[in-house]
Amino acid sequence: MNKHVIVIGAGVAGLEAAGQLSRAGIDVSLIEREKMTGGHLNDWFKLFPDRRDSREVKDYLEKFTNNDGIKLLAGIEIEKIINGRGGVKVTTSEGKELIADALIVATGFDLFRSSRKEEYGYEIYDNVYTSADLEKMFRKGKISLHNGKSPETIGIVHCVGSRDEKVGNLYCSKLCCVTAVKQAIEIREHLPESKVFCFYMDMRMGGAMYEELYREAQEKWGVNFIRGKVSEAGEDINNKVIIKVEDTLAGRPLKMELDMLVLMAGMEMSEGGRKIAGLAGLNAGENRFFAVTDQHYGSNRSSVKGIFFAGTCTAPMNITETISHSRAAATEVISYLNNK
Amino acid sequence: MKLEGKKAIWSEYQKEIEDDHYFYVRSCIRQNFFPGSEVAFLRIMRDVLKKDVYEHPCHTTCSGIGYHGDVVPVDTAMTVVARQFALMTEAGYSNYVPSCITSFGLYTEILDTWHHFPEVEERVRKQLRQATGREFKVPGNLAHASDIIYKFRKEIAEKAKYKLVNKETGEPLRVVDHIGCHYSKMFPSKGIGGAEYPYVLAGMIEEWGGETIDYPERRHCCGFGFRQYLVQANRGYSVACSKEKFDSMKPFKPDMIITNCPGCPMFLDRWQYVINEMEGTTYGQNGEGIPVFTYEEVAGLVLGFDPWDLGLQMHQTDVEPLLKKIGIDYDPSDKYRLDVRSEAVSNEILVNA
Amino acid sequence: MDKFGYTISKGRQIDYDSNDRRIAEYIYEREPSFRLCIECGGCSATCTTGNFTRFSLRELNILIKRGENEKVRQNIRKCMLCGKCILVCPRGVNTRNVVVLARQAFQKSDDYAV
Amino acid sequence: MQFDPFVIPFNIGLYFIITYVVVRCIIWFRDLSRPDKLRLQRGFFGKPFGESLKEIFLESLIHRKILKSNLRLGYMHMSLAFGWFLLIFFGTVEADVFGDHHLNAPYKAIFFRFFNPDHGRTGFESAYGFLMDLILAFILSGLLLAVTKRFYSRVVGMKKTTKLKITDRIALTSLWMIFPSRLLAESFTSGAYGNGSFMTGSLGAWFSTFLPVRELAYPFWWLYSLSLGTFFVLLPLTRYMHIPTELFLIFMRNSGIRTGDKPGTYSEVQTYSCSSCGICIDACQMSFAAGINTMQSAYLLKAIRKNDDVSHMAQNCLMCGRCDQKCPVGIELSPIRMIQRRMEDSENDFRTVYKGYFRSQQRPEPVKPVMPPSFGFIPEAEPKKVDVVYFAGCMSHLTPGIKNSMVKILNASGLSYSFIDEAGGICCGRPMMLAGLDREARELINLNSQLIWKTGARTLVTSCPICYKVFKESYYLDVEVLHHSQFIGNLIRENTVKFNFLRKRVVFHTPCELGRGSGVYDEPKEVLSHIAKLEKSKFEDQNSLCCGGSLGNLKIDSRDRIRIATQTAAELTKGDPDILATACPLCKKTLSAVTGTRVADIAEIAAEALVIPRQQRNIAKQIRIIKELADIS
Repeated sequence: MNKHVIVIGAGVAGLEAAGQLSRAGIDVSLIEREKMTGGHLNDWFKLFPDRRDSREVKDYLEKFTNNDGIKLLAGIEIEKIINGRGGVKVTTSEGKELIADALIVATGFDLFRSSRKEEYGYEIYDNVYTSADLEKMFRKGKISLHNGKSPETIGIVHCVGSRDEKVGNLYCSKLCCVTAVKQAIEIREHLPESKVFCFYMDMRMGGAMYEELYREAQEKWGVNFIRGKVSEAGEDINNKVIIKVEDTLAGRPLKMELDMLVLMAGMEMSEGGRKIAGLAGLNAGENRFFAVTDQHYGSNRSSVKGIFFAGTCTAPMNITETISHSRAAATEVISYLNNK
Repeated sequence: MKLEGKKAIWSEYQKEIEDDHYFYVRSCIRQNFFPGSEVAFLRIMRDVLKKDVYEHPCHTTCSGIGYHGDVVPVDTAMTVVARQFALMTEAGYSNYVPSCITSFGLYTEILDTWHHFPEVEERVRKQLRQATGREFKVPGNLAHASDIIYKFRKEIAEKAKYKLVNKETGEPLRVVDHIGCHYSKMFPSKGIGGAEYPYVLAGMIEEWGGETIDYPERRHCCGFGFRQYLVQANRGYSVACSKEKFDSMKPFKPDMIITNCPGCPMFLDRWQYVINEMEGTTYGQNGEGIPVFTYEEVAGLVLGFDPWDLGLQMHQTDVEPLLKKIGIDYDPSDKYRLDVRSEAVSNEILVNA
Repeated sequence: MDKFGYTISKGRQIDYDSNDRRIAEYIYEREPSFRLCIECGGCSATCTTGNFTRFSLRELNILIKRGENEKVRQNIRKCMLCGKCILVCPRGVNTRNVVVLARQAFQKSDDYAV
Repeated sequence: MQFDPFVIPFNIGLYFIITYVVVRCIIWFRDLSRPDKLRLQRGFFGKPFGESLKEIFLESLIHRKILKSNLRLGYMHMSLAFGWFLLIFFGTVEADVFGDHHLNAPYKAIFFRFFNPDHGRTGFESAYGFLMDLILAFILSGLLLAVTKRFYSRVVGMKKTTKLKITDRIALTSLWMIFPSRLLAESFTSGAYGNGSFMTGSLGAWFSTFLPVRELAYPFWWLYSLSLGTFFVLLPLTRYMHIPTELFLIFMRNSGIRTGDKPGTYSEVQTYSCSSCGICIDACQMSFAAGINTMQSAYLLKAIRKNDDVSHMAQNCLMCGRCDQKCPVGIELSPIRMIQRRMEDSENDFRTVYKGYFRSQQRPEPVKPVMPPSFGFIPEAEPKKVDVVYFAGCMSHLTPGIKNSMVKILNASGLSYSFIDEAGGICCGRPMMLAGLDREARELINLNSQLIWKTGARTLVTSCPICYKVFKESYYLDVEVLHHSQFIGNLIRENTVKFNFLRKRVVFHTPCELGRGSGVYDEPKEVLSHIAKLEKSKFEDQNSLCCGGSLGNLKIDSRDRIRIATQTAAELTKGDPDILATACPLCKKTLSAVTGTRVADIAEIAAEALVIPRQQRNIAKQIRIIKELADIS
């Protein structure tokens, strides 16, 4: 009889892990709470640093999961997880019971809820948006303000919900800097007359081709970078966003009027992940993401036998890293099943 | 502006306020700056709302003004506060209501400190015992006087004679609500509506028919800043702060400013005069200033108290334009009359502290 | 004003919207590498002039960009144009030309006539 | 036949241009400074006159220098210039000898065949006719090259060809038409009369077989005259003004007049003497290494003639001096560029064709407002008294290897010296100068001069050729200024310090400011051949390349710099040497970033080869103590 593995979450990590396992001849049940697979890929238009359409990556991932070896259960919640001798027993919201030899948790991340940074006035001021809102505008092909007009000055705030003790997130989400740079370039492409300002604490451009993108943003697109954390935003009589920031490099506070403020929301442990943690008795680490058994060689392993992790449910990662991590998860599961 | 967003935040920041039996503590400076306000509070509470408010004749300053002016060490401040609590305990009350925002901030800070560091509370108890022989209980409920008025804003609205509405046009008055810095900036969870979008005054304005203005420098300090004002060499910063706020609110054409802090109405009111003298700038309409009120004064006006009983003649920026806008019936000739109509001072014996 | 014994203090805040950024635009147009500065401070550390005074090209760079021109105008002529900064710049900013252009811009602009 | 209306255009053109040139020369002469006037007078009536004539013959006619550097291009220039000269010379002789009169008007010589159609049938006459045909053929061959060059530069071995403006285009077309129209006019005439020599004759005979040559001849004589007339009249508007101006230039130069640092007659004459041959463009590394073809000297001079805004162009140059070396007319290109840098931005006042006949006179330097000193913040220093001052220079502080090596060598020399900018000094002033900011440069020069003067030193050694050049040229110091390569050379020659011979193959890169800039070519190479195995490269001495790091260029971006540096390093390391040696901190820094070969300064190599004179140093110390004691007593 074929081995059976349950993968929870059908985002980038879940799809890749499921695809890899299926190719190894293992039956997979892929459970997704949303109706659609692809996770956050569905909300993003173009991906950094090469600016390809997110659909291409989604198509690639789905190409390998669209087969008989993988049973997709979409729009389904998990109610119970029991880890026993015979394997892992998962009860779904439909009352169905699935028994598997191993479980991969690929519950991904949630974007930081930007309204929690009350001082930026997201969902209060008309022209404050998040990176995800902007992606929707890119997909539509039109960047517009609350009143339908095109913005001329756009400010991008880095580290919203990341590296911020005040919201309880001490970690760096890693992707917001490069997302900011990518979006700044896209804004300039859409609106050649616009001026874009990135307000950053540090430019963390550590990935492949990130620094080059940063340089391009400065050189080719004239994006302005101001080092300082925006402390507050207000709205003036013309619905413009007035921000206050310290230009730390000039050593002076700075006030600026913007048509649009875009918040680079960070990554947080997903709500779904927290639920699974409770059901399966998995531990959370310092940043509330799942705790792995070892940062160096155990980044796919949980403290519970037979349960493995894939992707951003363990830490912020970009798509490349997520896919690598998911492949590693599949490898871990295969070797676990072989030695069982 | 999206009101739903604010409502979501307001719903997150609510606090428990007891509905009777308050131990009221006055502010040091308000009695000089706006002496009518605290009297008005007592009148509203006792006569209009029929609540039990107790005032102890022996209470002192909380020493917050010295603490924030860097002249009173924290241990001294805590001991003074402990004595106030002792007076409350002795009087048999547990709902502590300070009139001053800085006091409220200091009490909150001290209670929070004691909560996290019980050994500090023990030390203060010992110090108070050594100094005065008194014992105290920590207040069961701490609410600022504006919290109380907020709590009863609907009752006041029901009994109101006037609304914050322009009588001529029928439009709601455009009101700037200015919250004292020490109200919730230090402990957002202890203020109604939190620190970024406090609701305590906005709630009153809304209930009494006005419309609040959200202008960019809403969060900015009024300019008091303690040392900024107290040291003359720094006083220019104090005016500059107020000016920044006025410049920012001016395009919204506010009809009035409401505050809940002792210093703020003082500086927002007086500095308008100073700025006008220095630069010739005015911020209201028709070359007038923007009248500045305490929330008690506004509550009093709404309830139909005589403006001069509320002490509005003590304001530097004239309040008459606003009285006319609302359509309040008043006698201009009464403005500077000399007989004092306020209640007789209670005859309780001053106990040796 | 004598009457009060104090005046309204001037804010330290950079008012980006009302500042004059023409000097910056003048330089951007003629020396695009000016945009590439990441404010690392390498230039200021190696600066021959910086050895004698608080002159900092990094600081002047940012002040020009923010339109805080007065301090730049007062200090830009302290540069000796020795070119060490070009050699240490990790971003390839043509720093000497930035200085020369800034000098030129101030000289040409009536508002900043030396 | 004595006259025909078709000669009128030619006559107008000729007399116009003669008058124009004479008037212009007079004005130029008048504008010369008094000493230069005297120089020119002395030169004209003295010994240099012969020199000038010789140079005019060799350079303006034969174009010897162009021939040397590029045979085909030289031939093109020579055939046109020398050929035309011969044609005029022998034409005049022909008209004089065979014409009706002696001493004819010029048109008689030019249109000789028209006025003497029957000439040239017999012996001597036909031989002379053969000579004239030969000369014409010579010119036409050159013309063919020129026309081809316009469309395909490679033919004459040039990579770039200068860009033309509209008046240049008309003038060029009229120039091109002169000789073909003469050929056709003469051929048709010869065809009609059945005479003519090998070319005109046979061509005429052939044409006459199918064309009405007698009727056709006359319009072509008109065309010939018109082409000449047009060319002469447009001459002042075009680069061909260089033909008469160059003669004047040669006289001026041979009289000892130099460019100086302010605009004046000499720089103006030079500006007009450029023939836009494009050799400077070929020599320019900005062109062949970085692909920038907008700012080379030929373009700069043209822009100056057109009164265009040249500030950007003037500053976008490495100031390596390669073009100065190569210019066949000997124009002092770098000094002219420096003059432009010193000038304030000139407004771009667009010149009409009419205005073009007047001089594009460069405005005198505007009076700069009195400014406070820029460098008042520099504190006064009190250096100790020494014999030798070592000034490493700003750049050497970024190449500690060089200054450490020099300290080692100076210590070994036993001389009393002071490392004057050990803790960082003041810039020498040359970078300021290169940016055209002479007043500020002078301030720095004064500050440094005071410092050096206070040391009482007799010798100033510097590690940086940029500093060396300015110390040598613009400091009024009573000290011997040495570049460290010269200083090390002296130590070797005097045998003060001993060096080992390193078994390493070394190629030397001559820094621009040291070589072409200051004329120091041999000393560094002597030092290197003393301590290592010095190998030759393709780019030696005057022909050496720029490293690309030059402070001379204010405008070049870092990527283009890297392109130039990469090519330079690649050329020099073709022989795979062990060390790419140079004598400049800036060259070292620039080149070492782009090559895998070890790049070392001559001082570093010398320090490596240094034999530490243990005993000698002790003696030197003792001698010094004895000297000091003697001084005290």
